[in-house]
Amino acid sequence: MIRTTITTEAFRPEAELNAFMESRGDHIGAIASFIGYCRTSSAAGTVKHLELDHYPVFTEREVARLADQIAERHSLDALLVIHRVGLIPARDPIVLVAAQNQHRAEAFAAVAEMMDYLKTDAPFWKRESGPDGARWIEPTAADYARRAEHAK
Amino acid sequence: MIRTTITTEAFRPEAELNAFMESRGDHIGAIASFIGYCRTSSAAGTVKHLELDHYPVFTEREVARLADQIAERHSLDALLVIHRVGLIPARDPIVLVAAQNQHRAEAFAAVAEMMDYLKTDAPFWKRESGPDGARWIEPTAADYARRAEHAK
Amino acid sequence: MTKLLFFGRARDAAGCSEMICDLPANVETVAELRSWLHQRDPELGSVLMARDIRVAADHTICVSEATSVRGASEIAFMPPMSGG
Amino acid sequence: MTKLLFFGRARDAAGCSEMICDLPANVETVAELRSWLHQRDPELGSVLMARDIRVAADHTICVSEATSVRGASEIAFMPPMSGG
Repeated sequence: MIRTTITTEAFRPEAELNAFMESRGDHIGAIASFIGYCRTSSAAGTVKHLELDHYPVFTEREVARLADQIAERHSLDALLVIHRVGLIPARDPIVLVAAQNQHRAEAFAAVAEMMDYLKTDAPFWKRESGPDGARWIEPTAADYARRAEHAK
Repeated sequence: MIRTTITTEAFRPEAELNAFMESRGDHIGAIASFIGYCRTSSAAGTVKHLELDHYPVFTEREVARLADQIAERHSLDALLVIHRVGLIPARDPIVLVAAQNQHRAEAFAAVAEMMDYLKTDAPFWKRESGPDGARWIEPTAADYARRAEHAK
Repeated sequence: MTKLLFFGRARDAAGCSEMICDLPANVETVAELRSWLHQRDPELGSVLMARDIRVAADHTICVSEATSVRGASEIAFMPPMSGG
Repeated sequence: MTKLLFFGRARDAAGCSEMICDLPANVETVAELRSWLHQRDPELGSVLMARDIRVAADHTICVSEATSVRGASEIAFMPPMSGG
């Protein structure tokens, strides 16, 4: 099962992961997961909050399309993607990705690839606000390099 | 903080992960994790349970040593490794690995490497029991190949 | 009438997230749309001329500057994306 | 007295997980230990002769067949390890 959610609401990765674990079939040997949090500081200094813009309908469709591609490429039994948008206070979770497969290699690869796609290919725009104002965060060269390693 | 536990008791990865998430510092941007389960079937057929042998004291020391190496190599803020031993019924969790870092790449790499080490370098011996009897599971060529990719 | 949408730093430059315009008949391609906006508002236009700001017409990313945007009801200006 | 420990398929071959032995004076190295066990019990010995079964003396893995096990109080026979 593939589930992708774009939400302006705070979410609890613990609860989501628990449900994802519970839902697994008997043949599942591996669950890999990743949680991304809003840090309280970045290269640019203190962060009070992030603001994540998205393009309603288009963003949902693109994230679902990327998730389908990755689930198929890695023969996943289940893939969960939750991405928060809007105003995100420091320390809050931003994104959760989790994958189920019989074997670990596919589960790991799927989660890492989904994150790499989200960083560079999914229609989100991220602005960091601190005491010195706000600035847009765009992908780094390292983000693009990691993304380029995956098959199209 | 690095915590490694070898236990004959069943454990709840949900609860362990929750506590691990709660414990994170404000600068943590990434938590990657992996859970390995005892599958109800394998290449050899139906699995009733696994039996994991370990070498008391030596196994604990080796797992702690590998965890230290990986935490240092990837500048982790925290690394959690829980590995069950003894008789493990099908569907039960066997292993949980989770890592915290400011950034995702290091967290992912640490969890994947720790799992690769556990598969080939940590003193565990695994026997699968099904209706046709029991057989020892030793690392596959793919396991050794993945292991070889990591720096010593 | 065409709705223009601005995201990320394009939104800052536009000072708004959307704008309803009547595109003139001679605006056919992505390149022409950028030029037209640049004439109307040099400050916004100079941001939107950057090729790293991609254009999507009715939810489809325009593959080149020569792609037609004619007849689109919604055109989005999208700087480099970054989620996660 | 030396305690020998057997893991994985070495345990199956030994039929027990540990054994207390008096190693004779001429058993000095890993290779000599394997040979001695092979003489005593050809079935167990033939399993333990396999080089993919590593030997640890007092919690230290013996790096070669020529490594001394003399004086060790605990010697473990460890087939390829596999956790996770």
